[in-house]
Amino acid sequence: MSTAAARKPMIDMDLPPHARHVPATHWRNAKDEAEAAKLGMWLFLATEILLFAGFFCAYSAFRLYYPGNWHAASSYYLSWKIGFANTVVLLASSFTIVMAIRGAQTNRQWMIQLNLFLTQLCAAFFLVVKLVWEYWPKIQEGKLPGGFFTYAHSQGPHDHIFLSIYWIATATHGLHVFVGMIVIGWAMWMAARRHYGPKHYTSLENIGLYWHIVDIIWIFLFPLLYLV
Amino acid sequence: MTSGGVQFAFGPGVLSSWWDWLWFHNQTDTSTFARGVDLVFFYIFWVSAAFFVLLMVLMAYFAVRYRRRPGVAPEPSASHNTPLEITWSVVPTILMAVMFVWGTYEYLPLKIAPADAEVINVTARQWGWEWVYENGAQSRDRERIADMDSPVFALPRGRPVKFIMSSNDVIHSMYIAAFRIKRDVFPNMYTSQWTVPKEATHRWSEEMKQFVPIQPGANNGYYMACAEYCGDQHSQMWARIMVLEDADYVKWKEIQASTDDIPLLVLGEILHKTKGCVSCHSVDGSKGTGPTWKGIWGTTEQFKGGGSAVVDENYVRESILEPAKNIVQGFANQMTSFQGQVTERELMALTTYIKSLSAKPDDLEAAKAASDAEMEAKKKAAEEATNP
Amino acid sequence: MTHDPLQDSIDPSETLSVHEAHEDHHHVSPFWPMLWVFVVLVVLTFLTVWTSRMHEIVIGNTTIEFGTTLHILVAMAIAVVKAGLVAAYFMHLKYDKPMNTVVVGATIFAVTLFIGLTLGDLDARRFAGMKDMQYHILGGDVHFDAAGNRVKGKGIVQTAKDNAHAESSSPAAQSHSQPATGDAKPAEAPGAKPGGH
Amino acid sequence: MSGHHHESYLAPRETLWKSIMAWVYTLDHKRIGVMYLIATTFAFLLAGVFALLVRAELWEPTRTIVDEATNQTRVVGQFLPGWTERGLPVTPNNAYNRAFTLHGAIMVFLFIIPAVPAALGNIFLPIMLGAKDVAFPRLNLLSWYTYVFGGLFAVWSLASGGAETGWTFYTPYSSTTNWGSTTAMVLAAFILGFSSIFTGINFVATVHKLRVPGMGWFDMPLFAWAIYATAIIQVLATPVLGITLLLLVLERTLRIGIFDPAMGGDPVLFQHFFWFYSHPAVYIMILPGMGIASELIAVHCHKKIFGYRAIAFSSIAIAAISFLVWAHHMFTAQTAAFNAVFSALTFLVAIPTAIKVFNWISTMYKASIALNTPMLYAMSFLFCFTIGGLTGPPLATLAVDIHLHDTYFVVAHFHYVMMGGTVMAFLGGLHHWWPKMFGKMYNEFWGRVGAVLVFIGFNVTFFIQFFMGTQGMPRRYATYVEEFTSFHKISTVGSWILFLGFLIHALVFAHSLVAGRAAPKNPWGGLTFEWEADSPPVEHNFDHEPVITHGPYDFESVVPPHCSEQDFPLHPAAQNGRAHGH
Repeated sequence: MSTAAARKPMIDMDLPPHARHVPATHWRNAKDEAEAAKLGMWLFLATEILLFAGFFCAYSAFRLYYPGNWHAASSYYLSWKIGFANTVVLLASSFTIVMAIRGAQTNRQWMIQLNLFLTQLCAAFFLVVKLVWEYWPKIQEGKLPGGFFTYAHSQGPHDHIFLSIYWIATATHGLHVFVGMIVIGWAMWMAARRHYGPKHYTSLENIGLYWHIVDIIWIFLFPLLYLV
Repeated sequence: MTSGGVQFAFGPGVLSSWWDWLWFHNQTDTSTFARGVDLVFFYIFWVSAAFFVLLMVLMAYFAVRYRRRPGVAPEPSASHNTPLEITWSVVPTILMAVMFVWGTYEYLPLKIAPADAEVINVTARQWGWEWVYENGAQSRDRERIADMDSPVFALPRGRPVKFIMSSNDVIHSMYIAAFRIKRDVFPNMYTSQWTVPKEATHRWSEEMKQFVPIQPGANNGYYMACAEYCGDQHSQMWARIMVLEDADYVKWKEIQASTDDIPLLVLGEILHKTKGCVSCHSVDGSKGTGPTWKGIWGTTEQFKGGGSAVVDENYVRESILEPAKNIVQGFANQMTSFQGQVTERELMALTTYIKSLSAKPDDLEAAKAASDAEMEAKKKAAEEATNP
Repeated sequence: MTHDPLQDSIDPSETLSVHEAHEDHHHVSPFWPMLWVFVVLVVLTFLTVWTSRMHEIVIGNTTIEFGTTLHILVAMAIAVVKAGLVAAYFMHLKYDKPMNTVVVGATIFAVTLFIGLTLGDLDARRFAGMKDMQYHILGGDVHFDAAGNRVKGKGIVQTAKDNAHAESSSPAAQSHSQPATGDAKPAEAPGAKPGGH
Repeated sequence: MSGHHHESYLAPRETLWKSIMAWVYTLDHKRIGVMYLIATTFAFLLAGVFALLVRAELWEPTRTIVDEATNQTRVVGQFLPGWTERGLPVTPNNAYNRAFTLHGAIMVFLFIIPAVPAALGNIFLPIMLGAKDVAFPRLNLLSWYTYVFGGLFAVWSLASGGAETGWTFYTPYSSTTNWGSTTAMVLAAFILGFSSIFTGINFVATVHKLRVPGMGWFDMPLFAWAIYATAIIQVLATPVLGITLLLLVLERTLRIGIFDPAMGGDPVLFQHFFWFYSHPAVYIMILPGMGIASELIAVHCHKKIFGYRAIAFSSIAIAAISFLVWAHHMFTAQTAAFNAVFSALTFLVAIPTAIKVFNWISTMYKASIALNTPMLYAMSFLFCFTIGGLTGPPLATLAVDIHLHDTYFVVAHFHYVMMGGTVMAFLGGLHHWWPKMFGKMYNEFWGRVGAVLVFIGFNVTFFIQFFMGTQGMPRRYATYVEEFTSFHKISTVGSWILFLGFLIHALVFAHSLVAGRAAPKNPWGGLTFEWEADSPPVEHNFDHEPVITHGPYDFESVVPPHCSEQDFPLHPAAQNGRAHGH
């Protein structure tokens, strides 16, 4: 006899969907399941951090080799205003997703949906700004990584390396933002089906965690690439 | 080739020679570092051997003594023993601390060359070595090692030499096993290592007019190899190191330095090897990384992405100085430029040599003629210089 | 094999009628603290930009020059604080099981080792002096000077001779001519063996 | 969730189609483990073939069975003809370089990293913890398909000319070479990294959250401890490999120039990136082997393991220290000060390793040792791993390593640890758990014959290579000077003995699957949970969640479950306070 089989009839179909959650059969109870899910997410975040550590390491290495060139390049090729705007937007989105979780915890469906929507909005803003005001002009002027660097007025012999790192780091980060938009979109859909509630919001929480790490990574990328 | 050690029979004879080889037979005191490094090695070796024997004897003894007997229960014994566990954690730690300190002590001098060391500039390329001595000499002596024409380099006995090394393409590593020195060679920075060879291996023999081993068979000099994987012919970057007494060493360098007395044709043949052309361009028609030189003269080469050219003086010159400019179809852009690494006369020599390999016999004649003519001109010039 | 009957019957914590099982899993994130954290984060962002754009600060009659290094230090310090806030509040580390914090700790440990030790080695190597990077693009001994103008080389043999002389003559020329990694200047060679002659 | 709970996890479904789908979509950790086992075995055979080719090539210093007409390289070229990329010829060394590269890359990324954790670990970690499955079954399946996907890239690389950069992919050679399809191989390793990460995340969460109620950390079997330590490294180190290889691919495709000196990049930076993962990776490879060794020795000596906590903690210590030593792969490339630091740190890792060995051998004291195939493997593990371990210090010692770096001494050391350690333990574990996995016994006699042959063949192949190394025979050499001929000949002969041993094992296992007699629940008298389950286990491992009544190695006080007291009597001295496995 399987515990799952025994558990089924005990579900009260009158409860909202989120209250009907039953842990997968190999879990002893919902608490373990939720904690494990979070632990797994944190481990995944650990791998994300280490992945980006590669960029930071490369950045610092070449900053070490070509300090002057590096310092000049950042202000020469990048506008801190754009970076600043994007930073604030990302921070705001982090706040809204926290509020979405709060909505789930306090079972206020409108709060979940509104905040998820706002988060999505911020993410979209971030990407649009990046593509339209940063990437596109750079592509046109040939401020491209490594071998494709064709910009006529380079201000130092190693600009192409700086741009290599800028492009790879921001592109990878942008990709993460894009993936974040997809999962948040999924969350919005689930929220619309009243899937989240005080008893069951682990997946929403994990999406939040992912979104925050994307934010944190940007918190470091912004000053390194745009400011100092 | 019998150099560097004993010839082994494949069979029982091997056993004895293993021990020679473990004990580095006659190579223990070949350089400043060899003796020290080997002492550390043997310290570690004997410590390890002792532990290994102890552990394995115990294991074998237990396996026999306590083998399973049906129906007999093992007699209980402690499942841990703190003093014992502390002992076998601390003792190895101490022994290894000694290894670390001793090993580092022997290593540090290897990084610090004496100020009066003679500098030899080493250039590694795919796939060969080029040593430039202080007087600009580059080795022209060749020896066939592992199916490859390899250079023979000379070092002075009892004097410090410092190698300042750089690479033309990828990472190599200059490794002279007998001296216990090894250092990676990078394309983007100079690295260096130094040594003092302790015993002379060759001497100048007047009767044979060449450098010969002092104890032929026993020690014909040492091997130098590339220890960092660098592509196709990585395993053929061998070189022979011979150690000479000072007088012989100076003589050797002078001989290598002057190429003027060599007719263009001969010089071209030498350069084909010393400059490393041989590693990609065969002269027997076999296909290599680059086009063979046999019969290439006067033919028309088709380039990648259209275009073609007849192989003549200009084309050869261009391919040596700007190899990447045109790539012959069916070949990759592998060659690095020799801009500034070949003199005009060397270019002429190579051109003449390639010409002499032409399919057409009259080209060969022309090449010979040109070579001799140039030699004549030199002689005349020399005579005029002596008696105006 | 023995098993207590409880294991067979349904564990009450698996059903939703019982709430105890969920309590410590549910820390509701409060509104105002979170809002304040957000505000602080924005302020800190302003601060980063502001500090990065100032060149010196005057306190009383003492003036602190803002060099590149100081800029980096300040910016990174602020960034770390911001990251800490996000992790502690937004990411709930403050309220969660300590295990998650341990994971973060281990990660930071690994990242620190990775970047720290790597840079340590590269930094030492930088002092060992890198050969001009353009050297191998154009081949031969052609290179670029500081101003970025192309300079015709003198051929490898000549370079070799110069290096050789630079060796024996001026220690000043060390950094360029003999940039073997980490070599101390031969003059003050600690524990150097006598050259064997 | 219907009626499959009481059937073996291997039991077929109603129709063939359903049975196949049941494997394709399975979330059962045992099935995923078995699929991993099959895949890694295939990878092992493939890479093994390349190893044999490499050894055969080295039979003669320069040429052997030459087919000069086709400009193929000597032996290897006979087997790998026609690998001409972009009209480049197969030069005399080139096919050899591909052979050793593919041997290394496939063995490391497709066999030895996933073999023990993802195959045996997947099957037995949850059972040993008394769990029904791993924490995230879907992630587990994803990890398997990621592995397959990565494997496809490796096959693509293989089919389109292979790679010849060496499995270490050192720049700038790897970023500029035109031979073969290096990019495909790098991508393969990149993707396989993610598969490894997923497994790691899964196992950490499993150990933390799915231990049976009442099982504390120190009631866990040592295999679980080892897998846990491994998983930590997998999570913390592998991402760096990901970014490294990603950058390398971009280097080859977009010419970003970070590692390319010609564009102002730094090749040494790549070495740091690469080894930051790849040194911990060798502990990903060996730690599970150590875990298996602990199980084998305890069970087949029927003896409480000596110094349980020491072994458990040393696993974690090794995991932690493994992040501190990577730069000892670069002693000939680095600055003196850093070499000294890393030399010291490297010695640290030897201490927990030594402790493990001492504990294992002390466990055999006053034991009741059954010299069956698994135990033979446990002993050859001890033999080879001790040699592998003891040849570490010469390589950690600066002065000596400068001489031995990148010589056959390193090759021998590496193989003594990886093959003599992990592969021996893996084979031992395979025999040990075979009855449990497939419910069939194997032929003990031929099993022992195979074990002995593998042991002899391995040592003949690799021991002689220490001598070559001390004499300065560099690694990755297709042609060598004649002094080394007899050494290489002996080594090559050893590789044939080794091959024979593996052949016998293959036959033994095949025979067992076809005609092996049904296995009892607990053939060896083990005390961990997997021996309480059926052989093979049911879909969720246990009919009823097991209850922890005794420690994993309390052989002195417990008669193993499903075993009679005649077979495993208790010593009179231990009669008081006796418990019973049932």
